[in-house]
Amino acid sequence: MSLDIKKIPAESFERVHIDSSQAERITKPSLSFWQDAWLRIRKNKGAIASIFILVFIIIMAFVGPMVSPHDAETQTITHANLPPKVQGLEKLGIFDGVGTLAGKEVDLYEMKKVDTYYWFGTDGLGRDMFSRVWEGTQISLLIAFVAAIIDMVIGVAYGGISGYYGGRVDDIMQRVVEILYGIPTLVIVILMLLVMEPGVTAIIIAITLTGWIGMSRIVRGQVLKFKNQEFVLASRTLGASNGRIISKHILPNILGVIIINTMFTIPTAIFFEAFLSFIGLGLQAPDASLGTLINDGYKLIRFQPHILLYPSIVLSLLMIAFNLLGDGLRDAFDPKMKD
Amino acid sequence: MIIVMNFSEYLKGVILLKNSKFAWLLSLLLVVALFLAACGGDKEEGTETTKDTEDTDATTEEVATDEEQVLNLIMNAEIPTMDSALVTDAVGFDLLNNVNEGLYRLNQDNVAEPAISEGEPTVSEDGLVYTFTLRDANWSDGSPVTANDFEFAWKRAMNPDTASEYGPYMMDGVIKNATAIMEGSMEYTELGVKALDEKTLEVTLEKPTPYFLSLMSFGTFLPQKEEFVTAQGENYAKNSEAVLYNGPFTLANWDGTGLSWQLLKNEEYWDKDTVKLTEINYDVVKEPGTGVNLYSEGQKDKAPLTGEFAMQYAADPELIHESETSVFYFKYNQERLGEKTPLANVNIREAISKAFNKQDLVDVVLANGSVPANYLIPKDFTFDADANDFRDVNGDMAEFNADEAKAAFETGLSELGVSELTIELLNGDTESAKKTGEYLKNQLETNLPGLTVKLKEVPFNVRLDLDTNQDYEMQIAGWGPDYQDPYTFMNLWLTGGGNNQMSYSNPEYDKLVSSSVNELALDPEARWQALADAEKILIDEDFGIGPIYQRGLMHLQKPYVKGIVAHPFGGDYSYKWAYIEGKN
Amino acid sequence: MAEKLLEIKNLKQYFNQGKPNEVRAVDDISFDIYKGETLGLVGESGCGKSTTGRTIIRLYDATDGQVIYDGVNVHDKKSKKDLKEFNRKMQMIFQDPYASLNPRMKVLDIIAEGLDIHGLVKNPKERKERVVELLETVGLNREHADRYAHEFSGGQRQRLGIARALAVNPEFIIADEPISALDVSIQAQVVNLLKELQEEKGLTYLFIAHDLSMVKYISDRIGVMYFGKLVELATAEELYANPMHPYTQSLLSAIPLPDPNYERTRVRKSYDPANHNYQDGEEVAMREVTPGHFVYCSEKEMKSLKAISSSK
Amino acid sequence: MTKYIIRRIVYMFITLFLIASATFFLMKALPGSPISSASKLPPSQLAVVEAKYGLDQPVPVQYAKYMLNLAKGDLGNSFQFKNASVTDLIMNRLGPSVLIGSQGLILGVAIGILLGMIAALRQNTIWDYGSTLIAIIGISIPSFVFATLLQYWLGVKWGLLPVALWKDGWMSSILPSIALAMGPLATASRFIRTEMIEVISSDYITLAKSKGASGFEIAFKHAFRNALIPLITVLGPLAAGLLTGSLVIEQIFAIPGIGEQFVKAIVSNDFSIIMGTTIFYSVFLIVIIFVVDVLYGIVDPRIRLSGGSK
Amino acid sequence: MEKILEVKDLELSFHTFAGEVKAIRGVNFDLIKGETLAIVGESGSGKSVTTKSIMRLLPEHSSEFKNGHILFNGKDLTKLTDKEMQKIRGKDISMIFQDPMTSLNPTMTIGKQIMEPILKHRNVSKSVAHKEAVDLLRLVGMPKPEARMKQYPHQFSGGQRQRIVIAIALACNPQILIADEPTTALDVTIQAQILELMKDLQKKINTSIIFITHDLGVVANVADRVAVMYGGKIVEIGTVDEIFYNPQHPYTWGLLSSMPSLDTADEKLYAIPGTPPDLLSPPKGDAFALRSDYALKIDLEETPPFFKVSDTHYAATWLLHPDAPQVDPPLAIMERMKKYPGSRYYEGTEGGTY
Repeated sequence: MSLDIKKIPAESFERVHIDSSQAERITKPSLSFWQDAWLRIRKNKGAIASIFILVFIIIMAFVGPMVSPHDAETQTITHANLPPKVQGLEKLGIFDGVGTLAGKEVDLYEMKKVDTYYWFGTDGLGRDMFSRVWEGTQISLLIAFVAAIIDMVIGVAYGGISGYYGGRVDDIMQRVVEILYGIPTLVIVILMLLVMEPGVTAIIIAITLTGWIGMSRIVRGQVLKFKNQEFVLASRTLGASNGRIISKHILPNILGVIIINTMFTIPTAIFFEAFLSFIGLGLQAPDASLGTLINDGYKLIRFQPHILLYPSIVLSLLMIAFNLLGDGLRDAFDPKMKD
Repeated sequence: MIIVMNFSEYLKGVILLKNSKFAWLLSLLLVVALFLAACGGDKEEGTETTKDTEDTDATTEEVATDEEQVLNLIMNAEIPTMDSALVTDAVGFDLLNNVNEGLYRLNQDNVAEPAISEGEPTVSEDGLVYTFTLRDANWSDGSPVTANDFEFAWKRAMNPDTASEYGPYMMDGVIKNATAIMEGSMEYTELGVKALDEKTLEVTLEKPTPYFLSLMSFGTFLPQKEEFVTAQGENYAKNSEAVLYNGPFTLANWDGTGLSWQLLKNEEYWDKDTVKLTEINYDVVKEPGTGVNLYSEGQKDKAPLTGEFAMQYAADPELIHESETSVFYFKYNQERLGEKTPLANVNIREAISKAFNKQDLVDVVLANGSVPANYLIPKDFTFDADANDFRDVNGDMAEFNADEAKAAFETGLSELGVSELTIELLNGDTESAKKTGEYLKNQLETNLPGLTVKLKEVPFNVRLDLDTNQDYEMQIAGWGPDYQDPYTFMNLWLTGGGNNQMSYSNPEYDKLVSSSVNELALDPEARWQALADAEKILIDEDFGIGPIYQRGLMHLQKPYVKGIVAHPFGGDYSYKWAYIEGKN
Repeated sequence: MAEKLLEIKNLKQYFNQGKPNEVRAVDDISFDIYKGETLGLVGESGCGKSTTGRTIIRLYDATDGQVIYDGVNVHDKKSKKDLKEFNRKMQMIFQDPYASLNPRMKVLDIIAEGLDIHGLVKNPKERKERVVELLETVGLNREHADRYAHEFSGGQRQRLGIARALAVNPEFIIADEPISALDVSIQAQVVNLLKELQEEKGLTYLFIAHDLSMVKYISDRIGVMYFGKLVELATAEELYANPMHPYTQSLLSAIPLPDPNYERTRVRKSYDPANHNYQDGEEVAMREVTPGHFVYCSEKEMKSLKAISSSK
Repeated sequence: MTKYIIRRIVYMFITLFLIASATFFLMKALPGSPISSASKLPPSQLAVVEAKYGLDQPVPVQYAKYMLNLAKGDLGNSFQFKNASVTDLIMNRLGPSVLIGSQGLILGVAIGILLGMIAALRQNTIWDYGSTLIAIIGISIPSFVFATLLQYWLGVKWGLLPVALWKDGWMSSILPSIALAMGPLATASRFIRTEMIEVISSDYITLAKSKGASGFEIAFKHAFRNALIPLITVLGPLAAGLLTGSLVIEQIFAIPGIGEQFVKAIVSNDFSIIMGTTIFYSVFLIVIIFVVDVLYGIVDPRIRLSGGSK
Repeated sequence: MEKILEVKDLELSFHTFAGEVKAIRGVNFDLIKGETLAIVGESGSGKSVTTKSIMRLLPEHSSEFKNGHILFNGKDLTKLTDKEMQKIRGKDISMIFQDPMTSLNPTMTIGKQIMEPILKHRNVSKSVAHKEAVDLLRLVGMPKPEARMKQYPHQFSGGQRQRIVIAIALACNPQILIADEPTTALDVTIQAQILELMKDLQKKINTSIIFITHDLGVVANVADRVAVMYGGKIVEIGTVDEIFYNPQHPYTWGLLSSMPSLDTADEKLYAIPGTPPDLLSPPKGDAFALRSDYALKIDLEETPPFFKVSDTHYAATWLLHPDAPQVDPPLAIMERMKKYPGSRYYEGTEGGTY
């Protein structure tokens, strides 16, 4: 195995003194956990696309109604039930205002002598669907975010206390959860909605009524895991107070899990609101959410599909984006994938 | 049902299986089976399924003779009860009208004509005592319908133990002693109805009642066979076997709560020769879209259309309009929980009454065949002796007029000393109610600058509750007649009336309306005018209510279905004269 | 060596007490630790050595017994201030270098935590300087302060753990298997560091480990634990040269050494507790067989042990 | 184990008691009366009707009576259906609901498992993305939209299956079952994917590979069961989710099931049915959760044999 | 001296988020029939990856063979199809893993798990396989093997589980047994038992063993030959005596001298400074140079080739180059070398110490 040794200059064999501190150097750039996670997310195409979609939808939810020449509330009754028509695209044979009427393809704009463009068409009261879809998105997002945040706060507090203090406190709190878990959420939510003054607040309260349980379970599990981690013990041996341990050590470490779980709560809340609309417990007019819009539209699926289509697309995009982003975050935060 | 049983046994098996491997295998097998079935379904559908379900709809698919007299219908709700003393809803009254028959029945022209009553009754001079002679008619068990069956049924409806809602309501102030019985000062047995013999029934009235005979076609006044009811006890009318029928059809395959049932021709019916249909199959379908799908697919012969669909079927020859006699209007509450509301101001009421486009509402928003209502007493509902519509007397009132509305509103505002106004509009929570509410809100706000309408959508029962407590400002309410007389509408706004609930009070109105059932009761023409005058006061002078629309219905109906009669009150339809013609 | 820094008296730590799954992790053990010495505690996993350490530093509340530090029982109820003071004097180094550093914190904040809690520095600048000083003490430097734990290798992390413990100037450090998760080549770094620090600062160590050769190297005295009990306690030399309890003998005979010749001849002894054949009522306790050499045994066993040792 | 089961059963009853009480008081807090034509009735008659339903008594008495009857298994009488007891109403409607519910669950879970397995075994390939897409579609299209589409295309347009109604025996249950299956399908497939990926990277799978097991054997003999066991824990929530679905699906397909009846009862303030159904659902859910937990113990040898609770 | 396995110029990389990790950077060694070859090195040195690549157990989507051959009885394992490889795994080459707590399928009885390779590779009936599995359990010293066949992994202690894993590995009398840190997770007394068991069994079935560990004590106990790995390469390979008593590579020196022996005096331990190299960007030249007290200029420039020390002993360090300066190894090493005939510090007069 020994090689035929080529001529090597003698000075090559001088001994060198290596500064041992050199060996302690870390060459990699310093990355915090969040920076690291961001790097990972950046490589996840689905998650990045989701972020763009979400940003787009959120921006549109606020800008959309302003961009449209038509107001969401204005009822132009003579313009009811128009299919979408978009400037420029009409010549391509799409978005040209042609819809089905009594089984025939008709240019409804021409028929109703409408001289304007409704990008997403109009609904049965002649309101601009474009503005309505985005305002509905606004409300859906509002409900979802507020519900998710409340779920998060209650869930984290409950799960955190239960897991952190453990012992009898945990025992009692977990028995309570066990009992709550057996409640058919939907049914109770429906009853709550019947009792409360209907509206956004009622829906949020209803959604969060038992929604926090999932979060609390996850948080409890995480807290149980972390509270006996050595770095927490180390902090305790240094005399850290419970408050310090929770805020400096436990919370930052379970934040990832909390965020991921919240990412999945948001679409669930959006969806649940849509479902409540279906059984007639949704928002009060004139408030409209994606759910109420879809509910208005699904009966017309055969004739005026646009009334269902656009809110459905936005809803589905939101669902898909939040789910993919949640997945992406889970992968990014997952310590198992660390090198 | 067989499959259900097998399946639950299978489930049990899965749970019992200790070796979970088999459970998974089984479930996989089931999935495969599902798919196979789903794929193979199309080939065998028609033939296979009829074999499977031997009892329910076998006949529909069997070799079709040209004129098979079977009708397939959709109902929008279940039958809550078949007990004529307890029934309160449209479905119940509709079915009772077809399976039972009272002294009178509405004919094809919607005129009450003698049915079980053999010809017109004899009426006493003072118009208080009616004596009916019954024709020979049988119950579905073959026993004869007797005068006692009426006496029993009516008294049973007044018996507090029965806890009937409609019995006392319909008889109160009409049948002698009903009011006293209701108040508890008299036994229900004292009710002014008496079987003089097997075939003679004597009814004593509280006071002369011009519309009494039309009442006799109403479901509450149907006969019940005492012997049968007593024998059934608790079970009476619990399912199709636990009721007796004396009408054109009998009810079958109704389990008391189910979503489907049948009407079969009643061979014991006295006029069975008129009845051509042998069978009517009902299914409860609450989703209008599903109904239309079933109709398109040919399973159903008639399907109700909601506004969304109506537009698409506007030109369809199978589309039929049925006008109804329910009228919808704004109820203006002048005193909410004891405090005056802005609506106590007549100018505000006038403004609102005139501030919305009713034509657009019925054409675009409702699009279900409703018509604008500029009145209270509906069109095509009541007629005088010469068949002139009551509607013709007053014509249209309080029509849409944005300018007048605005002017009145401004006057009203200045009278109230405010520059803008927020009014809560109580509304139902059904799809069409919501849509109507949104439209009306928009119209009122557009046409009455300074007005803000806050919508409050609640379920029907909640609305009734708020109405009873007079805890609302303005509501969209509707009323359908209980009998064929303007009085069924006009008595609603008598001072202190049970249905007033909005503190409307006008002595003149009260005088006119009560004269129609007292001093003018036996003078049809003067009575007619008095009621018309009262209507004018209510709508056009006091703007006590603001009429919106008279409801209409749209259906898709196969062209081969003929002779279904729609009624303005009581049961919605009669199938006694219906038949199939031209179905291949 | 005479000054006792820590006295452990009849310490008991039972988990799930009173339940069917009761675990007697530490079952009535007593020993002293002298100022400036290193006491090694060895035993196999689950023998209760780590629990002992954690109970001493009050991570667990003892089921029974006393831990007397500087004459004060630390398990008595004490004021927050006293507890804090105790926390400053006694510190701990943990086993898993990956789990013992908070992954969400910068090194600066990890090491400064003790400084913050005890208010030992006045301003951020002083804080930073103190941390750098500590980093240098453990062979790291300023530029490491702004990095996160996951960027460090196992040995570096363990040194960070030491720096954190040193931040509050403790007198007594419990080192809970500080090297068992490290590579051989790194173990020496950490052990050397601990030794240097002890010399420099006059620290006292309780060194918990299952690696017997390292324990022997670092410890002055060694205690051997078996199923919650301390079975033997002697100076390091004495214990290795003259193990008396059969479990200690078995343990020592099982250690493979990096010496092929020795390995070829090593004979493993096995230990079976049943061989003691203790009779009912026979009192088994820690007894001093030779001066400074304690063995958990019965009166009878002690006699024979004494006989054997005197014959040597 | 026995102790654990007894404890669980005690908790089940506590849960049930709390739910029944909560429902009762919620019902009492509801605006509106269950007596539908109440406003038309003169007060004296209203009193008569209320007396019939026991609504005239003070709330605590009503509560006590209700709970007492409940203990006897009597859920009271419906307001809407004048002569029917709630127990009968539920029993009459049980069959179709159980059939489509269990078929939906089994179908959804089975396909979900399949998709999840494919996604996990072919991670980051087109198979993975495809099955993820199906799963996400399953959770992002509301079931009533999906059901409407199914009904129109498979029923009306292609005429493959009955459009609606409960008349063609088992065939009638297919479309609603498929519509119901979408939720469980999505959940199960995503769950299994995650579990499978985790299992596949575990040491014992590497050991199995080192024994020379083929990819198929590894997937099905080793990984499958281990990935499947945790799925049992989500069966409870999944079954609960089916309840949600059934309210919608039964209405769209006009199926005489409990959900459909429940929606109607909500609309008409039928206290008795709402309460009865709520309690019935709760019992169902609690029992499912219980069975799932016990099943988990049976299927997972680690729990079964150590006999511990948690 | 029949070579059963030859690994030639093996190079392998992982693709990670951060980039390409060159885990193995040219590894050469042979395995002789019946011998035990120990591979030592710290974590990340590539020892586990080397053996996993022999078994082809590395995840296909993230690992990549860059170069080299693995010849098993003349067949190049890197070129086999998955099917062919499956036939070899468990039958000709089998493996024991580090963590007995996680390497058994928790939901399968151990009987089934032992029978699996028997049924898979040998055409025998279930009852035969069952019987053989029981025999195997008995062979690895499991009491009441019949009864325990039906039990699940969690019902066994760590040591027992490792015995089961060994039983599985031995089920088909493999020609090569790869033991990847089989005792690291075990207590010393259990470790001793397992090592004895393995040595016994090796004698019985005459299998070759590749034994991966970082514990030099264990190496001294089990190995015939030792390969020392550092930074993805083998830096020194030789018989156990050559490595322990006449080590040549500074890394080997460091390893050996950083361990206190039971009789070391109370002096300071020799510690290798710094941390192992980051194989994302492996250093130029000798990977160990940056941590070495004996680094030469050339170490930083060029990778040292293997220099022959004896027929069986090679080391990759420029120190062995004829032009290199003479250096004195650490004291502890000199102590060791004193015992070894042939080393320059040999103090004895005869060959061998006994």
